[in-house]
Amino acid sequence: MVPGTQRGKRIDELAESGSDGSAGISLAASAWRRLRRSPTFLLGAGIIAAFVLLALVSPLLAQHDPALRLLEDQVSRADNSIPEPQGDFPLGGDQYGRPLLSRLLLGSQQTLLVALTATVLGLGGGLTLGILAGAFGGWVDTVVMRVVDVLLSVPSLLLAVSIGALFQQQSRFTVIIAVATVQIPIFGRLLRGTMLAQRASDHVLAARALGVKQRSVVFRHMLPNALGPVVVQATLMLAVAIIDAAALSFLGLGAADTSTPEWGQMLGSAQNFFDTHPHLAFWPAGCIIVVALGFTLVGESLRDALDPKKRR
Amino acid sequence: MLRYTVRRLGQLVIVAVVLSILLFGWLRALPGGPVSALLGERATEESRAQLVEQLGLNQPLHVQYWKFVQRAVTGDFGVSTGVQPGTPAMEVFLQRMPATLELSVLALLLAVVVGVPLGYFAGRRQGGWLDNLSITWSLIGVAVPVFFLAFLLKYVFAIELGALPASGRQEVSIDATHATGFYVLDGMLTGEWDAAWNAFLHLLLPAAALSTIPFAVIFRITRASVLDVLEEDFVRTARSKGLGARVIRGRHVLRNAMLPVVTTIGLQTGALLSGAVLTEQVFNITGIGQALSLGFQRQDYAVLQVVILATAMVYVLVNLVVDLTYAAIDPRLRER
Amino acid sequence: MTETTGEPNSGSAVPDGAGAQEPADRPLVELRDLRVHFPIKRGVLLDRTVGWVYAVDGVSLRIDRGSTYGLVGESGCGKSTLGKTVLRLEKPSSGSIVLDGTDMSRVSGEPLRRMRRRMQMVFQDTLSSLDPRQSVESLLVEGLRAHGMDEGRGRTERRLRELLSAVGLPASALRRYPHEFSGGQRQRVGIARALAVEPELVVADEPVSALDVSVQAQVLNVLRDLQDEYGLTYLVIAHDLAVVRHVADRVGVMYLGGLVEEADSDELYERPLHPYTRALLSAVPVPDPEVEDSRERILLSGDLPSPADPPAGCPFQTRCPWRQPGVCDVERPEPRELGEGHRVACHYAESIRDGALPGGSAGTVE
Amino acid sequence: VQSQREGDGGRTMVFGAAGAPALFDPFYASDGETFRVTRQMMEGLVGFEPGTAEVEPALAESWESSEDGTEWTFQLREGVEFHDGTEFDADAVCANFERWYNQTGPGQNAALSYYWIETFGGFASDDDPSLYSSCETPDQSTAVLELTRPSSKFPDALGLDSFSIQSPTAMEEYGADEVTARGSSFEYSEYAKQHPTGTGPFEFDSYDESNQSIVLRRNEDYWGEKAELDRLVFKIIPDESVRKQELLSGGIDGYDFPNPADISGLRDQGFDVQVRDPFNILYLGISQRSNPALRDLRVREALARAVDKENLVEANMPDGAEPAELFYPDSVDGYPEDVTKYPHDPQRAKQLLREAGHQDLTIEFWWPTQVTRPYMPDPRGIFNALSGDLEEAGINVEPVSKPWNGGYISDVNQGKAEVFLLGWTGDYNSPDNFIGTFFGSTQNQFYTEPAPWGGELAERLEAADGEADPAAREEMYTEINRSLKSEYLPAIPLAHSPPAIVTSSEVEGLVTSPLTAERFAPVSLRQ
Amino acid sequence: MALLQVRDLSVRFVRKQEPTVSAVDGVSFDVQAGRTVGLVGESGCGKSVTSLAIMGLLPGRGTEVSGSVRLDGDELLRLPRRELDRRRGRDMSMVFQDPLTSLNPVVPIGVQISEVMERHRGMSRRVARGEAAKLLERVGIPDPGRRLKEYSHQLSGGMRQRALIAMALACEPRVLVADEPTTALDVTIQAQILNLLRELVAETGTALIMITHDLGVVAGTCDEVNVLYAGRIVESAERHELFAGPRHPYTAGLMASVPRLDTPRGNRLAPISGSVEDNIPWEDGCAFSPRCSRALPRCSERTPEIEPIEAGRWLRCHNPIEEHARNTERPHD
Ligand SMILES: Nc1ncnc2c1ncn2[C@@H]1O[C@H](COP(=O)(O)OP(=O)(O)OP(=O)(O)O)[C@@H](O)[C@H]1O
Ligand SMILES: Nc1ncnc2c1ncn2[C@@H]1O[C@H](COP(=O)(O)OP(=O)(O)OP(=O)(O)O)[C@@H](O)[C@H]1O
Ligand SMILES: [Mg+2]
Ligand SMILES: [Mg+2]
Ligand code: NI
Repeated sequence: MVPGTQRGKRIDELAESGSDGSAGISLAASAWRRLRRSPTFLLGAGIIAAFVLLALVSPLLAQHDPALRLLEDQVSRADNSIPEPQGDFPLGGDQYGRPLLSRLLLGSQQTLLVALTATVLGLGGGLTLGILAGAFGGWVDTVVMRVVDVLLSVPSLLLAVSIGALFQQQSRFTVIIAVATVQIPIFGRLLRGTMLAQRASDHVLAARALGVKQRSVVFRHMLPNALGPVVVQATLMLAVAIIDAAALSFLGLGAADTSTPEWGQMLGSAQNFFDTHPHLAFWPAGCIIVVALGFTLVGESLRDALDPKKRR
Repeated sequence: MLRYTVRRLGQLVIVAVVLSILLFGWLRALPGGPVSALLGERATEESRAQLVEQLGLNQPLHVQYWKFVQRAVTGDFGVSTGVQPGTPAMEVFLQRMPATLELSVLALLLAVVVGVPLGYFAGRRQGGWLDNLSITWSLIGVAVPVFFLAFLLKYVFAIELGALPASGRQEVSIDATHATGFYVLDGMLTGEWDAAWNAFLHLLLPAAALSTIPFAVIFRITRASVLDVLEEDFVRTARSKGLGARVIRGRHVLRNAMLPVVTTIGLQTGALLSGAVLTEQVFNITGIGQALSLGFQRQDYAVLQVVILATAMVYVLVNLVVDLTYAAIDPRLRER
Repeated sequence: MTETTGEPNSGSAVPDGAGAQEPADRPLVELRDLRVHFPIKRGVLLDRTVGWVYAVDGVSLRIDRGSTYGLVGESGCGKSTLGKTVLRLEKPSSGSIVLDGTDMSRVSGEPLRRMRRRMQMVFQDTLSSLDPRQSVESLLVEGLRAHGMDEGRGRTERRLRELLSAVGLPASALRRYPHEFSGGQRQRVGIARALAVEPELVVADEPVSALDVSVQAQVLNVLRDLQDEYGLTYLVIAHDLAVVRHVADRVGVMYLGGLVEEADSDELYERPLHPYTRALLSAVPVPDPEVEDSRERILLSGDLPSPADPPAGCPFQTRCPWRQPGVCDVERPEPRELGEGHRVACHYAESIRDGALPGGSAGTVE
Repeated sequence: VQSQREGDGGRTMVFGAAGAPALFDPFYASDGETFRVTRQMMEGLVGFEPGTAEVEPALAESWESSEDGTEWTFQLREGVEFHDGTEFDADAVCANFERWYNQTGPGQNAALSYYWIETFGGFASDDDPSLYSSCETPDQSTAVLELTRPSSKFPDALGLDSFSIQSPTAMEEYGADEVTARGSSFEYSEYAKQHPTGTGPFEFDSYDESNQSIVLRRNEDYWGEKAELDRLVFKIIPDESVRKQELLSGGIDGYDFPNPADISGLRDQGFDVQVRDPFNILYLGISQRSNPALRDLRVREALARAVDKENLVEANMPDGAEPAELFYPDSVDGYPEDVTKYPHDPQRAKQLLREAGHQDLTIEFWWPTQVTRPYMPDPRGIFNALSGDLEEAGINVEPVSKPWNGGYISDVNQGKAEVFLLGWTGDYNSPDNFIGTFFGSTQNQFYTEPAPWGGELAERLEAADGEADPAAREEMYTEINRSLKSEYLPAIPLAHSPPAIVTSSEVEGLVTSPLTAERFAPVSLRQ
Repeated sequence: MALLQVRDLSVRFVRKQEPTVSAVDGVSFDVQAGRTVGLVGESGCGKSVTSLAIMGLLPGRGTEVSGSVRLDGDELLRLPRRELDRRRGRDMSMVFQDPLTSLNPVVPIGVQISEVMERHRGMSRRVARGEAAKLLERVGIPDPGRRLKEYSHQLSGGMRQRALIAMALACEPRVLVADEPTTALDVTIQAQILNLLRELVAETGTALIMITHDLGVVAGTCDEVNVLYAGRIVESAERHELFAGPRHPYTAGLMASVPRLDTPRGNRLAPISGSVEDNIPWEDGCAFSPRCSRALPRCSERTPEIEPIEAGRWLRCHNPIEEHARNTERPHD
């Protein structure tokens, strides 16, 4: 028997057979395989896709300029009347006589914008902190983590409100910054944890042993592998961002200029009409809930899918 | 353990100091300022300048900070200008803390009492109808803005059905004695049972609204952790010993599954306090959440300072307690 | 061989690599009184060091060019730490690591990075030591690139194929990811990665303990073939004495951060002198009922003491059947040379060898 | 829950207040929430006739002024006692005046003694001239007030809540003047916090800060018609919609300033919504400070023509609101009907702009957030409507919004806002209280300093205020009003919106006041 | 009749959206009281699943167990849950591979030991505690009084494994299943534990099922050995017989793969080629055939059956190693 040749042949065959995907399936691929079949994920992804699509095409769908008080003549403070649904305006108007449906449709854009920008900013800040702390350790880590501790010791909404209050002028930008600031320590903490875990891992040690440059070790080996939980968190954070933005609006810290509609802001300004014209609140609230649910569903199913314990 | 506690308390001090500096700087950076709050729309340049002078707001920042620190260590954070004008801010905090505590504790209790057992049974029967139902419920719970839910609850239960009071902490005309500031407790201590009951009824709706997110989180953590623990080798060991279901559930599964839940409960105090800002506004509960939102609206520096600082301290302390509890349950952490 | 322990660890004693042209007898690696202590940190506000883990505590050894040095010992005795320190992945607390005339303990930063080309590591955990997000190709190329050995597409390509065939993997493996391989194949990838930069020294930390016996044998064969082919020098760390014996020319036995016995492979297995080595050898199960039924076992009582709180005197005294009060618990025995290249750190090695010391049978069964 | 209250006879009324009173000493206060409470416990020398802004006798049964208007003699009501049993007499009256005049330190601050400073000017110990000269007591039922010059404010200003007469003994005992600056605010005296003592139909019972409720009880020894209610409770509910829901669910019996949007709904549900006579003004302020284009009268007229007041009132103002032509309602003296009017006309506005050479005028339009005011129930809505109007007339609007207390008020008051939304609620029936406040100084929100007419306007206002003869004074104000519309146009009056008050149908006898100065003494609860 | 009879035991894992795994496939063996039966094989060959199936510890959902496991004639597989619980821990118990994870980290060792006796022997807590101390002493843990109050993380690896054994022995079970009881331990500790198990079997007459992948351990502890490959027993023999002359190429390959202390150094090892992953399903022929150096064409066409070849010896191979060829199959070159 000549084991060598036999072995070589076998491994060759194995290598070929492995490429058809049956031999081994990567974390991402197996996650994807499970995701594709998970009803939670499909539902969530469907919602998000519809939402994003809506945001993209809403300018085409909306028949009216959301800033125009087209139905103003039907608004009366004196007898608290708000335009009823009518011909061109399937949902009627809001308390200023602006077309509700168009506002809802175009509101998706701003809502998406706020949530996305805030999360991206939060993620960016958190990434920076996390990389600083996780990759370099030592006193950088200590300082960064103390700051993060302090930020985390202020309840999130408080922090957001505090940041929001700092701005001279209220705008969507204020909301975005406020919401993003809340996310920074969360992402920072999370990433630091995963980065530290990566730092101690064998493959990073191997890269170091190989003489790979520090920067490359951090950005090519540690970061990509540490990002999994962060991506999950980011998805969940999109939901949180939408809800937080709504809460800020509710507290009067939302965007002041309402010519470009946003759901949280619509909901916030509808609170006075809750018992007389509940539909003003229900429409944006419903949209927020559904979209937040979408992001939550996707985030949760991603988390499940990426959980190595559940991986096969 | 002691050493660990001391260490954590040390961290508390750091948080306090850093936060006080941040807060001080931040409050000074806010637009407007106490002068506007005091003078209102009738202010003139002149009266404004006079007030700034009188309140020492024209002194250099570090002088102001030093004065602030000197007074702060004695518990003097100045006088409220907007929330309860004229009342020392510390007093405002102390008077309002019980309301928030009462509310948060009840909310947390609701969340735990419902969330943990539900989480356990859902985890036990993964994929069953109870599991699916409660997961759906918890997912939706997280997606609903707290204030919207609060409105909804109030609208349905207080206004439409009239079953529960719409707002406040207690019927004002009840004329109850308020010894501790915890109204339910007060009523029970003094034997004014109707007052206690009334206060309790007032708490129900806001607590229900406030508990949704903690419930959802606690439920999910419990469920996930039960699922994890059920897979653990020691549960298999317990089964191999032929132990009864009760012992396995209590001693082996739940005790271990509770560990992450305990931590979560600590972290949820943050969510509770955030939620309280919204819920208290909707239900007009005179707690620190309301003090905060009013403080922001009315630029009440003093109250904001105390409340944020104290809230952060409470939060850190609660988490310290939680961690100690964790260590009490988990012997692996006791030696730290 | 000279005793190196007593020597002051002055770097100047070591000639610079530039001057001396590889004297034939110069070992590739020489460790002198190497110590690696990890601080135990604790503190109220800022972390203070409240104690030390003496992971490696005064190890001196040399590894000849082209040979295989095997390191065995119980879990936690500091084998991995030693291995990593040799590669300067851990910073030594004191002592020197001389790689081919360069004192590695003083090199750091960019020069150290460049030195890494000459020394590589193969890990135990085959999956976690390969970045799951990189294809085999990029894993291999990375090392080449880090050391400027990436000379154009064609040549790199050829080099990679060569590497893969050397470790017994098909060229098609290049585009696959670590999880798509079996454990043994992954270990081959790990070996290929280490070899990519043409190192002189390869430290293999438990390279086969995670593998099934049949695969373990395949990998051991690969390691050996490569050594023959490239003249590699190995430091193989393992807890399986049979594996070490199979691959190593020289074997060191570690206990609690220190080297208790060191000898050429055959010598050590035939004439173990340290009580710990004896116990260890007698505990290894042999797949032969006849041997198993008849062999004499030295059963130790107790466990390895904590490296954060090693006993005064001989580290092995807490479990040693031959322990002599008044000596073993007072003085720490230094390694002594008993026979050619056979060093033992035991006060009573001779007496034990000759059976002159009673007590050894206390824990012996059958 | 309702039954709890019925248990003690239905004689407790709970009224929803929007904010906590700063203190219970009205002298140091200038906010409606404080006055709402103190008004029930204290009275001034003069009062206002229920339902109007007309002065009527209160603690003074009658009064007369000297020819030159500097000496005012008050005939005091007899047999009146403060809640602490102290006799009300001329000494008590003068003790109050002396207290006010002799404020020191923080007490001289406008944040505390706003109405004194507005009405009387300076104090004994500062350099500012004071209207007050002395207070004499020829006998115990006569108090003589000497002024340094005549003022149009008299005697109406004495009806201000700040000038309520309080018990000298109680003020002495509880150190009423001990106000100290502490941190970023003031700490008030024991008196102001716990022992307010007046002569009114209700007396102070308690303030439960943790439950945010203030309890007053009936003064059994009141000199006049005694209060119907046993107790009057003010429950502080900062959130407007919460007040409404609380009323709907029966937790309170009434509250002030319902959201205009709610009024019809509340009426439909059987609540009693009373709309007061308007006594306020909402205007579109214009600052002469930064944007030079706004110094051109044609531009200001263009703004006036661009604005559609009728539509604004219809869509954004509550029931009973009306477009405004002048800076105060017609119930105040010196209101000419025949002023220059600028009806809504965008085309004319455009033309005016063209004439002025400002075809593409861009203005910063400031509006406040986090606030509602009786004259401005929905700032955002008003802003939206107005900016739409301005855009329609070809004016580019750059919106600037700031939180009311978070920079809006302070910036506007410094004249920084080019065009802004603001308004005023009158304190008493005097033109001076409106236009005197607005244009009496050249360096305020309108910043009329650089305008050629700014100083002139201020002088004319001062002269009118100093005119002792009421008829001549009225004529002077009439003329000023005409000029304000035709020559100056320093701002654009928008609307008078009457604040409403809502009560449950059980509440009877509440007479509303245009000054929002309701007294609850005659109020009763139907069983 | 044997104390424990395993007949035609099969375990299949049926998972939604994933191919069904036939983890154990028709495994049969007997265990006599006082004897030790070994199950050996490479990772994933079904050793643990077999042992869990015997103990009734496999997850309920998605698992199909068939065949029969009789303890004293009682069919365990069809025992109601309650009845099974009464027997587990009393008549049969198990020692697991990883002593750290197999002990509850938050419950003191003492409680974990005494709860078995409270349950099955109806002892009061106090009595059980005393018994637990005796048990600890018996498995060689010094100072049992103190150890009882400690938690698993406070014990060393060897002590944990002893504690687990003490727990398994608490009710003097008649069958003890040990699933790789020493794999996580150092050799010196492993020797102690194996010694302990040997003593126990000798003293109490317990039947021991020893699961391991280490041929050395088998050689030192078992009386009979079953070699598993891909869920089926491929060779079964008395220990001396097996080691003296493996008949199945897989068994022989395993033996040739192991570097040994007692053979001359420097030889090349002769491993089995490939790895477990290249099994083919048994239905398609011999699962081992792709790796087998003796494979014949029919090996991949017809599934070999397990057949007795001599007394106490079973084999599943189309082309077994001739008896006389034993020694020539030893590693060469
Ligand atoms: N980074 C570190 N910080 C602190 N202590 C460490 C560190 N690395 C290792 N140690 C400690 O040093 C000692 C030696 O560890 P090492 O990993 O070298 O042992 P080992 O012989 O490789 O053991 P094993 O066989 O289990 O791999 C152990 O007690 C370990 O806990
Ligand atoms: N719960 C399960 N669900 C699905 N497949 C399983 C499950 N448990 C085990 N298996 C599969 O059954 C086969 C046999 O597993 P088993 O754990 O018995 O192997 P083993 O011989 O004990 O291996 P090791 O030596 O690694 O412990 C493996 O292919 C495994 O993947
Ligand atoms: Mg190691
Ligand atoms: Mg197993
Ligand atoms: Ni060999």
